[in-house]
Amino acid sequence: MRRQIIISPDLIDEVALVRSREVGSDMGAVVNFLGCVRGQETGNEIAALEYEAFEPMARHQFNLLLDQVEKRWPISSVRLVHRLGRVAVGEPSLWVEVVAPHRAEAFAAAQFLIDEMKRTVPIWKKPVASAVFPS
Amino acid sequence: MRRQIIISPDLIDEVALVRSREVGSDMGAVVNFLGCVRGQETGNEIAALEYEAFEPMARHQFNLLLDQVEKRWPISSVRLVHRLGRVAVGEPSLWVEVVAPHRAEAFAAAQFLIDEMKRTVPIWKKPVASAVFPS
Amino acid sequence: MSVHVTFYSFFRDLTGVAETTAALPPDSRLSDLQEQLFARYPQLRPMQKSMLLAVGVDYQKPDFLLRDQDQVALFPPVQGG
Amino acid sequence: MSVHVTFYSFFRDLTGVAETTAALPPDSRLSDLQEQLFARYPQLRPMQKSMLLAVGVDYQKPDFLLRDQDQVALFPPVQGG
Repeated sequence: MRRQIIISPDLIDEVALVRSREVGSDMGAVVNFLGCVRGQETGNEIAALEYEAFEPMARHQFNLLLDQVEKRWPISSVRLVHRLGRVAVGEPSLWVEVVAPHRAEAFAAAQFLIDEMKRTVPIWKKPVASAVFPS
Repeated sequence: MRRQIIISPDLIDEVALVRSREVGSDMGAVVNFLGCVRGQETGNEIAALEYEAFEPMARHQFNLLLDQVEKRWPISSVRLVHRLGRVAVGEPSLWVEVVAPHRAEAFAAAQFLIDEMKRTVPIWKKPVASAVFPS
Repeated sequence: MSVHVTFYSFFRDLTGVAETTAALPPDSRLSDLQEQLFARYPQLRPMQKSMLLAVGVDYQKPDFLLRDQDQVALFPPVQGG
Repeated sequence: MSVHVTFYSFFRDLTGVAETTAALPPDSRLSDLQEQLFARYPQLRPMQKSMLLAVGVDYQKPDFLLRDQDQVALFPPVQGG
């Protein structure tokens, strides 16, 4: 299984990610998820989220999840990008791509990864209030 | 809910589709599905699939499914592209995008749409054998 | 009355035509049209079980009451995606 | 023995430090380290229930047996995505 895990303050370059996708001729399904920062966090207007990671552990925990994905489904590729630092409202903080022979396993693996990530991968976010972040 | 349904022989231009995406500041999740033509169809090597549609009915049936999506989930946008004519192995024949406040509803709606489409939207495919389709 | 019939996918190969018309007595149903088409194209009959029927752009059942000039489509199970 | 401790997310705000060290008797467990840190930073104690503990890059339970020079991390529930 191809794996790519990027944890970085850089903007997520979706176009570059789409262009670097590899889909073998026996792969029929690509599921892509994009998580974007919403303008409200627990009821309050925000301007951005500030993401922090314990990076080596985050990378290791992502890899443990990918080990599980590899055991459970015939996935050919998983690519993951998580942003760090300030991510403005409307910008993506998370990008996940799963390539599989059929759509059922691609959807299942993508959802598993995101659900488990939110339980085990040491990344945290802090709201940045609108007033202190001029647009 | 924003709707876009494209049924066309043109190549699916993912980059243009990504660039024309609209995600409101209250939307946190984008699920994208890409269905690609596999090199084997019921055990035989193929070079391509030839897609045919009863177009006005296909468009109408897609819209009936989108009516259901709109009733069941708080989706802000669904965009669908289905190719017609000859689609070579490895090329995408279907592109679906769902934008929603949260990931659970985006995943549910995307899967519902694809499952139901395969039951009700009048599109058919015919394998094109490798020998008759020089690469 | 007369209805217009279109065949899709391999139904077109089975019948050898993409379109045809059928003359029917008043108050005919889709099932009456099917019987007439099976008589004309016997190779269609084995497909009856999985055959899908549409009038205009909506699916209809065999008991659907046809009207003059209806646009009927007959096709096998769909396979999009 | 001595272990190195890192705080993440708002645990850093609660303690006022990102890192510290702790001297512990041999055969100490993560729970012994927690008690020592709660004594030093009482504002951490109410977080005990949801606190996550890691040694190196793996999660560990409070009964985990520490070794000299272990790298310990304490943090609140994760919130990626």
